[in-house]
Amino acid sequence: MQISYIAVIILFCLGIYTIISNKNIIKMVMGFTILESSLILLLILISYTPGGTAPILDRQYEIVVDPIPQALALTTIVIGGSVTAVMLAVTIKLYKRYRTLNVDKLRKLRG
Amino acid sequence: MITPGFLYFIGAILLLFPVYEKLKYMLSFLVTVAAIIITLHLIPGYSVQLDFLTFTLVPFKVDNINKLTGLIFAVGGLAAVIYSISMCSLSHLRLIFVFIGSALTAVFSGDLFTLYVAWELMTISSSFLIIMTSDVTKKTGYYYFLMHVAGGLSLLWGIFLQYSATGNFSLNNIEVGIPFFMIAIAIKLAFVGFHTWLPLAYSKAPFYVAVILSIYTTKVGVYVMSRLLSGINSLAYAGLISALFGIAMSLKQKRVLKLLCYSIIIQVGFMIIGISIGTTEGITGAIFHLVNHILYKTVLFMVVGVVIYTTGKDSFENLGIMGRKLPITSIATFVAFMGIAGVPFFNGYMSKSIIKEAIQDPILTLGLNVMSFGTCIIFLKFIYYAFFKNSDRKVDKKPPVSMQLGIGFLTVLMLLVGIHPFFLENLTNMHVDLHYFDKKHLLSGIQPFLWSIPIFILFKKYIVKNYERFLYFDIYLNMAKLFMTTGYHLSNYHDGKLNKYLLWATSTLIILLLLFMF
Amino acid sequence: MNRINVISKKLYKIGLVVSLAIFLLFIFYDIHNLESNSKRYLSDHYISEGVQETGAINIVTSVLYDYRAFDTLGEATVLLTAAAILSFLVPITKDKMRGTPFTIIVSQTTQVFIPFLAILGMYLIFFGHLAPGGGFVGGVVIALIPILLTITYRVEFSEYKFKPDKKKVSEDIGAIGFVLIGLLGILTGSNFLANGQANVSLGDAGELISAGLIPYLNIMIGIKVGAGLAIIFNSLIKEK
Amino acid sequence: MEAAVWVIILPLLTAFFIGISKVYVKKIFVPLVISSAIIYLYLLILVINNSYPPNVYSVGAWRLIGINLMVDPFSGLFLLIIALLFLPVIIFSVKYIKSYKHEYFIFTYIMTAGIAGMVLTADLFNLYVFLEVSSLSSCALVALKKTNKGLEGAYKYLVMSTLGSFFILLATILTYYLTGTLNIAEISLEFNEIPFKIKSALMAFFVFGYVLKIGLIPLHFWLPDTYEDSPIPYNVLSSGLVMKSAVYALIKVLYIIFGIDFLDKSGLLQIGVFWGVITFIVAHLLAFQQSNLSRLLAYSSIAQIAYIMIGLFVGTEGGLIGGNFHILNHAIMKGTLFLVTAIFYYSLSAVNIEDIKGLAYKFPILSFTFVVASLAIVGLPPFNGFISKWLIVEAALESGFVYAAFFILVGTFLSLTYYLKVIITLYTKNDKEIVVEEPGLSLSLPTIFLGSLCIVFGVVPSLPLRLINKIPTFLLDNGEYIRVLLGG
Repeated sequence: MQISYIAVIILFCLGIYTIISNKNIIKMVMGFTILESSLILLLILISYTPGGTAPILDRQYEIVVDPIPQALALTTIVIGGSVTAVMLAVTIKLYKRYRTLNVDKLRKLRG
Repeated sequence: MITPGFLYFIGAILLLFPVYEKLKYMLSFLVTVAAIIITLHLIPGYSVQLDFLTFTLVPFKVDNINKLTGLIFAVGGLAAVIYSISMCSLSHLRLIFVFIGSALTAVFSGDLFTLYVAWELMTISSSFLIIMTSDVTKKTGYYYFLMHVAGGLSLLWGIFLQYSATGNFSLNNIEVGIPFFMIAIAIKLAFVGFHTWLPLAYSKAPFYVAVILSIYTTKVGVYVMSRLLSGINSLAYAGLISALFGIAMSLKQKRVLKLLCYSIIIQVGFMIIGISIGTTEGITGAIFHLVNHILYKTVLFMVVGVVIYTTGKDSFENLGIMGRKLPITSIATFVAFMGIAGVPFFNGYMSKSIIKEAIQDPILTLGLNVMSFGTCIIFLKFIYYAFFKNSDRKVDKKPPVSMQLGIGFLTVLMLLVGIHPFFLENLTNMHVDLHYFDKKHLLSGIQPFLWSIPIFILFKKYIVKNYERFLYFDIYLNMAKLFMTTGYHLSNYHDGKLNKYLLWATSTLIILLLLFMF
Repeated sequence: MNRINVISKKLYKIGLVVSLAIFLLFIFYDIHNLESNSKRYLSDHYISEGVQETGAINIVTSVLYDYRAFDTLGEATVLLTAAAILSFLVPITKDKMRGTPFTIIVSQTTQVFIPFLAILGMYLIFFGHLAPGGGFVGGVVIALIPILLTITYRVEFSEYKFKPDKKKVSEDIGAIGFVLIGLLGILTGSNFLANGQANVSLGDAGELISAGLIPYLNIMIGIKVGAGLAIIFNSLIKEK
Repeated sequence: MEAAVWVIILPLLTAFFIGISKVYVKKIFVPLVISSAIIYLYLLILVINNSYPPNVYSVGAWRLIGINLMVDPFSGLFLLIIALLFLPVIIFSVKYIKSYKHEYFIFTYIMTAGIAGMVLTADLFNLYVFLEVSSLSSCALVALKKTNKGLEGAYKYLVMSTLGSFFILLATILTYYLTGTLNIAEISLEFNEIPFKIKSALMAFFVFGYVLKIGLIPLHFWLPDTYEDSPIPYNVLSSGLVMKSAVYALIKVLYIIFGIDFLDKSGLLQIGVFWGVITFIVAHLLAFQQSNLSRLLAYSSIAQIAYIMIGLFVGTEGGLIGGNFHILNHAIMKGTLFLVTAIFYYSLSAVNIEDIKGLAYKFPILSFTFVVASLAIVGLPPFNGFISKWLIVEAALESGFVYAAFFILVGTFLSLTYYLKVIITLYTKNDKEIVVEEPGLSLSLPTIFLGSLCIVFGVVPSLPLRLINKIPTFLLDNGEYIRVLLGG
């Protein structure tokens, strides 16, 4: 097992921990970004073949890395970026209304 | 072939169109009379089959017992609709039609599925009748609806058990889930312990609603019991206990409607005993008693309705308006009283004799006599206030003709059944080998009545007395409180903290992983 | 008491995360031990046949815009949604961005930079099927132009140069164009988003005008992403 | 079968064109929206009619190496729900939505496209992409009113759905790593050789991710929050489609990829049924405590979804039929209830249960519709909810989940307690003079249409069951599905 997969696990768990333990909204958004990057890292890792070149076939190569996860990674980046942007926008709005970034203070909805 | 229940549903739909006042009268009259005529001409043995989902249902099946029950329901429908038509609005009339229609459907249903649907339709329509009639009945309607739906769900669960065990919806041969059928029927019958809805609903609801409810609700329970649970002998003692409880409670009531409510519980006790004996005679007696009970109890409710209509309240003192000013009402009261007391040549006598004849157990015979005796005492109180106690109440307004028509119609029927008991037997080909007017039966029939008069006079001051309510305990309310507090605590856990929620989510994830991987 | 509560809560959280990590480690270890290298026939097919089938040398592009172009439509929609959310969440009042005074070096360099950015973006978009790059990357580079303008000359100037409405419309046009190009496939009797299958001439692999519809799809995505990111950035910055 | 792909791209195109019309041609807005919805209805009917036998549409004509769309009866059912809900909601919203009208319609159309995509696609990653499309746009709709509560709800929704999406994505990536393909049928074939443990772990991730979007206890908390202060017509689509589409995705993934045998062996069926029972009991208890009408309906939605999950996790043919029928019925019933609530909100901004006191005398027909729908959702005959609950209970009994069957009846009783509370408030006379803005026909007609369906499907359940009866063959036996998808 490659050591880099452990990096994925560490990043993933770090992201989860950031999300569940931080009360600051911005930090929570950061947690999501970390989570997303761990998944992108995973995508790139699983596409990797030892000694492979990038899948741009201007001439014949022996070993080429798997192009599908790379395409998926691109999609994931865009989706993750969009979600992060929306989250930040809502955060800004929330900060304007509630004047706090503490997520536990957002308690208008309960019961 | 159009069924009587379906006819009532059609009537309810036709009443949707905003009609003139006259058209409303005509339509109701046509529907109710047509229902009687159709029911009269039903041939026992006729049935309709219907494919629904994967089941083959028998939504309509005629035999002797349900023909008689259906007939008395249809007659009661005619009387009750005529009685109440001048008072109730169009939407209430529609609900009444749905209610009567579903009761008739329940009676003629040939399988458990149809029975359940009709049963719940009765619950829905009657509850909305209670809820919508006035503003003081909202809580009552809530209580009533919940009780009846609990009963209905119990029936449903019984049906499910029965269906998964036997694979059909047949009304006969109930094998599994008998306790659940019992609970369902007990709630409908207002059996002691499950009776809490009955006095509440009938006394709070407007009197014309009470009249209609009293005709059908408990009686459908009796009919269904005769179908599903006949011949369970131990239930006879339960019926006895229920009836004795009814006597004790009704003696303490301050309001006439409540007295009538508890007296329903007593009369239902007679029917339970008859059904539990399980012999043909017992069941026939119970059904005949159902018919008679509908006749006289409806008249009594109608009479109290007249009292409420004219004086505005149903206290015992207000009964004093009866007498020469309200001739039809007074005669009807008297006939109904004689009927309920089981005096020979009045209608209650006939069915009580059949039940008595069918009983073998001496304890039950004694109990039956005590019940008749108690009934007499209770209604002597009624009669005492109505005719013997001096009263200064004035009649402000006369009851409308339609109300009197309804009362008169049923009174005539009562007299007919009382004088000629074979009338009912001939009508339905259910022959009981009994000579009603021989000495033995006459004696045993009149005894409780005769005993009750001196006892009433002796103990008058105890009986005619305003008792304070000393016991009020409702287990269902306590259960509701438990439900409420649990919900309250649960909703307090949802305090809007996202961190807490996220913790729940992560814990769930770990639990899931643990569950699946090990 | 309160302190213990806090600590135990924290420990519980750490415990949760650590157990999740252990599970993941376990799963990854198991997966890695499987013989999974033989399961690459789909990508092998793309690698061996992709150039002939799509005409694009860059296989990632051919996956994105041909084999799995439907995904790209979806993600373009996500981006459009995000841009739309941001543009309606901003207030109507235009607050001044807290101006960071930059020296002349910055503003002059920006002016020099912008043409190069434009060229780079164009290149990335147009050569998306030949070299690393493509609509998304090129779009991001193009979006840098208004972003740079915003940072250097404040949001008013940027929005004066690139009107928000225009940006929104061009984003929509990009998306519509993508769908319309996809519909060409249906018009020619094949399926939605068909390229080589719809008898579009694929040209010689390696030429600029090759790979059938992929360059046009790249352009559309480029327009869309550029406009969308510009909207997103400006919306976030406009908030007080 | 061109119509299948049009089902996805028509709403997308409409959304893009609305974006343009907002800037340049404002006049064509209403005709554009309505005509597009009508054409969409036609397309949906076309696709639903062709859903049996199932057929495959290959995007880009790539067959197995590209993305495929597959129309089978299961997805046909969801398209039927879209067909029933979409046009009424659009007609309703044209008058109802007053601020941010264009955005509302853009997001609604994109959301519908996302749901249609989720329902039709046969590709695991494509499923994720469309899931994101629908959840992001529905998040936008939650925040549409820009009130404090709306924004807070949107934030919570966003956090939760993103967390769920990441787990789904993780599972998708690992699936690709294990099998080298993303086509559902091929994955299913490859999965036969994967060890039990890995499959269970993947299943746990899928289940967690999708259940976060479905909202079973204790992952339900975001759901009432999103309902409380969002545009109410959106709630109709949310409870009817967004939650249901997650149910669809979960069931499809579990039944097609993992297969019923594995589900049985891994114990998911037992866990699912138990989870459902817990969920609806707690949700009913919570719903009784609510004073906000939308929130009450949201908790009721959670409970109804739990019934659906029980039906679907029972794992027999009857259970699948009952659960799927309940999906359809719940969409209709909850849609009716929300639309009536929306009319109350429109007419006199009634939010709490107290506010609707006495409205039955102002809106007799609408209140009657409300009563019908709530009795249907409680599960009383002769309405549609009763039939589907009957089927679910019957299936649960058949396969030995006696406790689940019993508790469903208990749950029926519990749900009556709070619906009756609302109904009684509706019918209590109110002395206050209330100023009422009359809802026009365009508001009340869609409501009455959906309400009448409650009765129609209750009396003639064979209408939708003709479609639903064909569903179990493709879910219980994934071989059939795989055969069709692989074109064998």
